Amino acid sequence: MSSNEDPKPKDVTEEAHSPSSKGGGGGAYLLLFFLIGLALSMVVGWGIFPKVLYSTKSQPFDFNHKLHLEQVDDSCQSCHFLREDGTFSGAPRLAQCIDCHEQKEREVPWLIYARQPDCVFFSHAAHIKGAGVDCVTCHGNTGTSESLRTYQENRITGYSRDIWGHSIAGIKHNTWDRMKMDDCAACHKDSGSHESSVQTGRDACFVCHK
Amino acid sequence: MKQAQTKHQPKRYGMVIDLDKCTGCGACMVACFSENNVPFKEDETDKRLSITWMKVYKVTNGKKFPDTEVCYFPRPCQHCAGQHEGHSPCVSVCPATATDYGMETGIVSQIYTRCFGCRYCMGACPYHARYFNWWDPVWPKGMERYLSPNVSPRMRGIVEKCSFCYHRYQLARNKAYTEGRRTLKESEYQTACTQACPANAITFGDLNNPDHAVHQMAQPDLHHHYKPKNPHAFRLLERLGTNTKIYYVSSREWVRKAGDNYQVPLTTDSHGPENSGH
Amino acid sequence: MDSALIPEGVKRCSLPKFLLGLAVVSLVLAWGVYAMLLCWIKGLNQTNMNDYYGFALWIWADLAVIALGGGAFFSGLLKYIIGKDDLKYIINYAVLIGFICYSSALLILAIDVGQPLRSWFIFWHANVHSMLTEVAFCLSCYFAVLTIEYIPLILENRQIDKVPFFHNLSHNMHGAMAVFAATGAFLSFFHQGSLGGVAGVLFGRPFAYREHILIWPYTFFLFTWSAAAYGPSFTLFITWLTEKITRKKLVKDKVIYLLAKISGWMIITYIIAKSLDTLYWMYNTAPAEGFKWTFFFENNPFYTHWVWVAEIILGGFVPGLLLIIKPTRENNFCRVTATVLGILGVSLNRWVMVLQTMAVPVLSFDTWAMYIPSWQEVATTVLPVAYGVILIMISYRYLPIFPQERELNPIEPVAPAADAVEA
Amino acid sequence: MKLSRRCFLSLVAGGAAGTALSPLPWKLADDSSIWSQNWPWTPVPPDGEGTYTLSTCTLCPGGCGINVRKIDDRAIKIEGAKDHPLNDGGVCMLGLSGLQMLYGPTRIQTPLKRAGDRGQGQWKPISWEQAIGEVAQKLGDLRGLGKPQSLACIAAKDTGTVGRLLRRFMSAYGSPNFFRMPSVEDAYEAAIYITQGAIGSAGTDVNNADFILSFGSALLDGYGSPVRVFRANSRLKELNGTVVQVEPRLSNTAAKADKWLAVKPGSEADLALAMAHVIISNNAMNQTFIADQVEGFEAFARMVQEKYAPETAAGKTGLSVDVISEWAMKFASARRPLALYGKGKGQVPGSLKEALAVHALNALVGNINAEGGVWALPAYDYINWPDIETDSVAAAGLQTPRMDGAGTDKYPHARYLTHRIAAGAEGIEALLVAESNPCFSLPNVQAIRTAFEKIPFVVSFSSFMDETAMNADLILPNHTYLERYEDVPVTAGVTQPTVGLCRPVVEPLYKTRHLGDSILQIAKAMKGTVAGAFPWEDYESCLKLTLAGHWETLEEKGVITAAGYAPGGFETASGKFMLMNDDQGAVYMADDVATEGNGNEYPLVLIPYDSIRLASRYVGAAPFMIKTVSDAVIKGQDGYVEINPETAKTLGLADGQLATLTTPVGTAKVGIHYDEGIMPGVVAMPRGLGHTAYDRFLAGKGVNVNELIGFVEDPASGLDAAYGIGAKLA
Repeated sequence: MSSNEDPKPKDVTEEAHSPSSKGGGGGAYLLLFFLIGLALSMVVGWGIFPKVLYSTKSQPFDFNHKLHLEQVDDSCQSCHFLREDGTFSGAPRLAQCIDCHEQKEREVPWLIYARQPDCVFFSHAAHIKGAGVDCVTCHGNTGTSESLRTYQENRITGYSRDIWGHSIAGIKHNTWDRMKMDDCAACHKDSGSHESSVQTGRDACFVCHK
Repeated sequence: MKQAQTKHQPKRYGMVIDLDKCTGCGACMVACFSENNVPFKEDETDKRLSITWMKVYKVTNGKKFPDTEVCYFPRPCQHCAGQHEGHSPCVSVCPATATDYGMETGIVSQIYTRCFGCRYCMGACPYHARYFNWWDPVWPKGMERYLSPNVSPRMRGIVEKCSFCYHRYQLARNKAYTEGRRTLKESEYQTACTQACPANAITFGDLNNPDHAVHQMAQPDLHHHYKPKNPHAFRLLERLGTNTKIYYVSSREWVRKAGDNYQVPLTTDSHGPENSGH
Repeated sequence: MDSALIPEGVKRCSLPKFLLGLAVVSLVLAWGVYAMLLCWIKGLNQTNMNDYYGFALWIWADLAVIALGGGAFFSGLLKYIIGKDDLKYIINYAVLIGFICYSSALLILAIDVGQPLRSWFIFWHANVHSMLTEVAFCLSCYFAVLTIEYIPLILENRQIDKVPFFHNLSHNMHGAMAVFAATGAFLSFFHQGSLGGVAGVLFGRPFAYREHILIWPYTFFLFTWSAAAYGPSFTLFITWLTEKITRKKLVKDKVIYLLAKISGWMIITYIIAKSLDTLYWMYNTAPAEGFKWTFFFENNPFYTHWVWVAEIILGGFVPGLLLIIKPTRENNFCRVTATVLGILGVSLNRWVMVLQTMAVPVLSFDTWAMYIPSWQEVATTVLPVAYGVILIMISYRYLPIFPQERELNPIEPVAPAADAVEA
Repeated sequence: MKLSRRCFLSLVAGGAAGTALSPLPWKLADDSSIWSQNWPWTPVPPDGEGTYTLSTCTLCPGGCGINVRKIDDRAIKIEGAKDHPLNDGGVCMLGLSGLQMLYGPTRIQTPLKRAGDRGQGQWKPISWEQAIGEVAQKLGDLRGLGKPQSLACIAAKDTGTVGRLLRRFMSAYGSPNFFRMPSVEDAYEAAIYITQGAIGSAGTDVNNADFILSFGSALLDGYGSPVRVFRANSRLKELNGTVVQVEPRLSNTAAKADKWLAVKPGSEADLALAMAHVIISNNAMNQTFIADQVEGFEAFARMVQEKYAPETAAGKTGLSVDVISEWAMKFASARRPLALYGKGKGQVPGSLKEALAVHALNALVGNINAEGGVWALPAYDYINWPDIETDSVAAAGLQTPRMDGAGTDKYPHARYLTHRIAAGAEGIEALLVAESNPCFSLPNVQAIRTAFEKIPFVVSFSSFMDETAMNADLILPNHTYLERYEDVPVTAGVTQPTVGLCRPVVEPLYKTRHLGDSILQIAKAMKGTVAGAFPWEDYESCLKLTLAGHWETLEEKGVITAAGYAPGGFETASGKFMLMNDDQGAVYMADDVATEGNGNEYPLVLIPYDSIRLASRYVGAAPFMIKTVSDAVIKGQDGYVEINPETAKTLGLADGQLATLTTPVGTAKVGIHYDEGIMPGVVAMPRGLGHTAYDRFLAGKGVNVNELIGFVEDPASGLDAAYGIGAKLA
C-alpha cells in the first residue's frame, strides 16, 4: 500500500492518457484475444486432456458374461464367490475355469475394472451378506454384457477409469458410474451406518482402509 | 456422546500386559514387524530412526550391583481416548484427518494415503508410538514375497503406527458376516503380538465386555476415565489424561512408579487429568 | 541503463554494482535451492530430524519469521484502524518485510512436509479441530492480503505507473487499504495465535501444554501479543540496517521513535503476561500433569534456567524498558540494541516452544533428546533470508518504498558516485 | 507494438481463465497426489486365497510347532501352532523371522564349485549331477587308497532320519569320525550315563517344578525348548513358585527371577556342592529316596563335608555363607525343586564336575525320574533300519580310533569332542558339513579356519552362504526347513519323547536339494556296499517307511508325543542311582577348570552370554532380529561389551567409548557399555554377532566372541568347559 501523497500522480494520469486514447480501439481486440485464449484452453482441458490422460488396454480375450450366466446355476456367485474365511475370490482363477473348460496352462491376466488401490479394504462379505447390496449397485449390468469393455488406465495413477468414472467432469447418473471414496461415504450415509468416526462423524476411516 | 447414536454397546479394545511375566524377549516386536509389513534398514541401531510399532523398553531401578533390577515395558500405540471419548493427543491435532478415533472399537487409526507428513501427531504423542518414514521402504530382492496383502506397505514421507492389527478385526468380521453373525468371539480378534508372546504376558480384548479377560484383569473404572481398579495395574503417564487402553500389571512398586510418575499423589479428585482435556 | 525504472528524485548505485551484489546473494540462494531439491527428491532423510524431532529447525524458522513479520499487520492496524498516521512513512517497508516473512514461511512448510504433492489435503480434508489447519488457512489468507497490499507498491514503479489502468488500479486499491489492513489484522490475530496453539494444545507434552480460554490455550494469546510486540522491533531493525547499508536516512526519527515506543510498551506488557503464564504453569499446570517444573531444566547440557534468563530478562524486560524510556529510546545505540535483543528474545521463545518441547523426556524412563540440524536444513533455512535480501534490493531500487527518502536526501547537482554504495 | 503485447497478455489471461474452468488443473492435482499414494517403487503385495500350513521349526533344537500363513503360493507369516505340546501358540523371534531366511538374499540357489581361493567367495554354478559326481568321485578315491577314516562329517544333530542317514553313510563308508556340534547335551548324557547307566538325554520337567534353581541356564533367552521354558516360567509366576538364577550377570533370566545369586564365573560347581553340604548337614534331603534308590550316599556326604564347606564356597563364589545356606534350604524344602545345568542356551558342554554336582542336588531332593524333576530320556526307537553290511575297507576304517579320542579309555564319557578339530585336522582328507556353521560357532574360530585350510576337500550342505560354506570347495545347498519334509525328534529337555514333522510350506524356490536325497545319491553313486546300505528310492519314501504307522498322525497333527511316558528304574549294575563312585570321586576331588590367561596379564574375565534376540547356532540372525538388538549391544557396526562402571572407571574407560579387548586367543575393537547388572571384574559379550558371511544386515556388525575365546578341556571328560577367558581392556 503506497502512501506517496504528492501531486505527482495527477500529472502521470494526464501523460498516460495519450497512449491509452490511441489504444482505445484495442479494447475490442483485447476482448477478442481473451476469448480466443479461453476457447483454446477449454478445448484442451475438456477435449484433448482426457484422451491423453488415459491409456486403453484390451482384455486377454473377450469374455461373454451373458452366455456364462445362462450356463451357471448360482448367478454371479458361481464364479465370483465368498471364500470360507469370508474373503472374496474376485476374478475367477484358472482352477474355476477348468471345471467346465478343457485344461489351459496358465492363469488369465484379467484387467480388473473395479480394482481399488491397495489402501482400500473393501469387504464384499459386509456388503453382500451384511447389507444385502446386489452386485449391480457397484458393478452395473456387467452380468448381462456380451463382451468386455476396453480397459482404460490412468497414466499417472494407474487406476482403472471406472474409479473416477467415465465422465471427466465426475458427473454420475448411476450408482456404479463412479467408485471414489465420496461415493462409498455417500452410500454409507444413506444406509445410516454407524457414525463411528470422531473426526468426520461418518464411518471411521478403518472401516474401509487398511 | 456419539455412542448413543450407534445401535449397540461400542467395543473398547485394549490390552493388559503383565510385566511380571514379560521377559523382554522381543517376540512381540518381530511378530508385529512381520504381521504389518514393517520395513527395515541396513543400520537400525539409531533407535530414533527405527520403526517399531511395538517397542520393548528396558528399565532399571537405578541401583548398584548387585541390587540392580530390570523390568521390560512393551509399548504399542496406547490408543488414547483422552478426557472425552476420541480426544487423543494425536487425533485432535492432525490437520488433514489422516488419523481418526473409531467409536465402534476405540482404535486410533492412521491412514497412510491421507497423511501428508506434517508430523504434528508425533510431536503430540508422549509415548513416541508414532514413526515417520524418513526413507522409502526397500526390501532386499525377493524378500518382498513375504509381504502381507492385508496391510498396505507405507510410502516414504508419512507417519505410521500400531493399529491393534486392525486388519485382523476386518478379516474376523468378514468371516462372521459370511457365517451370518454380527458379533466376534474374544478369540477371533487377537493382535499379532498377543498371539506370539511366548510368555503369555499380553492379553487383548474388549475392555467394555465383562466376560473378556482384559476387563477382569484391569478392572477399568468407567466413572473415572477407565482408571484401573486393580491395585497392581497402571497406565503409562496416567496423569496426562491420555486415558490409554494399554494397562500394565506389576507386583513391583518401583516398576509401577516408573510407568506413571507419582510426583503428586494421585487421587480420584485430583484435577490433573481434567486439566489435560478441555 | 535501468534509470528509467528508478523512482524519480532518488539516487541508486550503478547497475553493474547492483548486479554484482545481486549475484553474490544469488549464490547463497542457489545453495539453498540445491538443498531444497535434495529434500524434495531424496526425502527428509536429508535432515537430522528423527522420530523424537518431528518438528525441528524448520518449524522454529516458521514460527520465528511469522512472529517477526508481525510488524506488517500491527503497523497496518495502528495506521488504518487506530489512526497513527505518521506510520505511513514506514508502513510500505513493514508490508514488504511481512510479505517476505510470510512467503518464506510458506516455502519452508512446503519443504517440511513429507508429501508436498498432497499438502493441499490440509485444505481439502481439513480437520477443524487442529491448530495447524487454522494456521494453514489464516496463513495463506493473510499472505493473499499481504500480496494485495504489496501490489500497489509495485504499481507505483515509474514505468508501470504510466499505464493508466495500473495507475488507477493502485489508486483505487489505496482507498480499500483500510479494509485490507483490518482483514489482515483479524487474520493475523488468529494465525499468530494458532501458531502458539500448536504447542499449547499438546496435553501429552507437559512442557508445552497450557490451560485454555474457550478452545485456545494461553500460548495462543501470548503468541499474537508477542508478534505484535516484536514485529515492529524487527521492522525498525531492518530499516536501520537498510539505512546503514544505503548510507541514507530513509525514515524520520519521529516515526522511528513512535513505532519504537509502541513496540516497547507491547513488549513490556507481553513479558509480564508471559511471566505470569510461566508462574501459573510452574505451580499449577505442570504439577497437575505429574511433573515438577525443575525437571524440565535438569539433566541435559543445553536447556537450563539460563533459557529463562535469556528469554524473559534479556529478550523481554531489557528491550522493553530500553524502548519505553525516552532517553534510551532516542539513543540510536540503545534503541538498536533493544530491537536486536527483542528479536533474539522472541526467536528464543519460539525455539523453546518447539525444540525444547521435543527434547524433554515425558516417559519417566526415557532420556533427553538433543538435535543438531543437517546442512540441508540450515541451507533451506538460509534460503528465505537470501530471497528476502534480493526482494528488498529490487524493491528498494525500483519502488518508492520510503516516502521520505527524497525529502531526506535531496540530490546535489553533481552526484559523486561515492555515495552510491548499497545493496 | 504496445497493442500486440497487450493482446498477448489478454490471450494468456483468457487461457488461464479457460484452464481454470476446465478439469485439467484439478484432475492433475488430484492425480499427482494419487500418484504419490501409489508410488510404483512401493511394493503392493498381491492378494489371493489365504491358507495355513502346519509344520515344525528347526532353527533351534526347540522343535516348536509353527503354523505358516500363506496367500496363494507365498508364505507371508509364521505363527506358533496352537495346542502344540511344546509351544502352544507361542513362538520366539527367531521362529518368527523364518521367512526372511526363506526369501532372503543369502540363500544358495544352485550347487556351487569354488572358483577362486578358499574364502574368496568366487563360485561357479554347477549341475546337481556334476556336484554329486564330484563328491562320489573324491570319496571313492579315498576309499580306494584304503583310508575311509580320513572322511569326517560335522552335523548339528545325530538323531532323526537325516542325522541317522549321515551316520549310516559314515559307517557304510567306513569312517568313525562323525561329529556332532558341541552342546550341553554332551555333558548331560555323560552325567546320566555315569549316575543312571542310561544312554539318552536329560528331560527336565520344568512344567511341574515349583522351585527352579538354575545354574546359569538362560531360561528366558533360549535354553532348552525356549517357548516351553517361557511358559513354565510364566506358570511359576502365577503359582508364586520360585526361580533362582545363579549367574555373574543380570541376564533376562536373572532379572525376572525371584532371586539372583551373582557368583564369580566358574564357581557354580562349588556352590552346588556347598548347597549339597548344607542340605546333608541339615538332614534336609529326601530320606526315602536316598535310602531306597541311591548308592554311594555316605561317600558323597563325606566328600562334600571334606571339600565343600559353605565357608570355602563363600570365598570362591563371592556369596555369603548365610545366603548359600538360606537358598540351599529353600531348595531342599520346596515341594518340587529342580536344579538345572547348562549355561546360556547350552552351546558349551561345560565341566562334568558341575553337571554331576547339579545332578547330585536333584538326587538329594529325590526328584530323579520323578514329576517336576530330571528324567532320563532314551534315544527314540522309531528308526529301525536293517544293519549295514560293511566291506573290508569299511570294516578296517571303522576299527581305527576316532581322531578326537572320544570314547577311548582316556575319555570314556565323551561321545564327541568336536572342538578338537581346531587342534588336529591333519588326519582329515575330506569333510562333510551339514546344518552347522563350525567356522563361526566353535570356540577359537581362527584355529578352526586354519584347520579347514589344511583339509583338502570340504563339502557344505548349507542353505545359506555362511562362514563354513565360504570355506568349502563344493556347496550342495539343502532346502530350507520351509521347503522340505523332515522328522524333528526333540531332545531339548522335554520329558516326553516328541517328534515334530517339518513339511514343505512352499515349493522349493531354487535349485536346491534335500540333504537326505543328496546323501542317498552320493551313496548310490559310490556303488557297492555303500550304495547297498541305502535301499530307499529317495528321502521322502525313506522317511515314510521309517515313520510307518506314525506318518498319518504326523501329517495330521504335525507332532507325536509318547504321552504318559515314564522312565523305568536305573540301569546301573545295582539298579540304584550312583551318587558316588571312584570315577565321580576323582571328578569331584579334581580342581575347578581354570580359564585361559593368568590374572596378572589378564585382570578381567570375558564371558559370552546368549540372547534370544540373536541366533548363534547354524543360522544367522535375520534382519528383523538385528533390528531389535539394543543400541547398548551394537551401535553402527561396533559391538559393545557390558562392564561394571566401577571396573570401567578403574581402567579409565568412559561409557560409550571404544576400546581394545585382548584375550590370549584374540583381539577386538569393542565399545564400552556401563552396566550395573554385571559383576565387577567381568566383561560380557553376546554370542551370534561378528559374522563375516551372510548379508549386509548381519555381516560386520559387532564381534564374534568365538574369536576371543578358546576351548578349555575338562580333564574329567575332555569336553569343552570354557565358561570365559582372561581378558584386558585398553
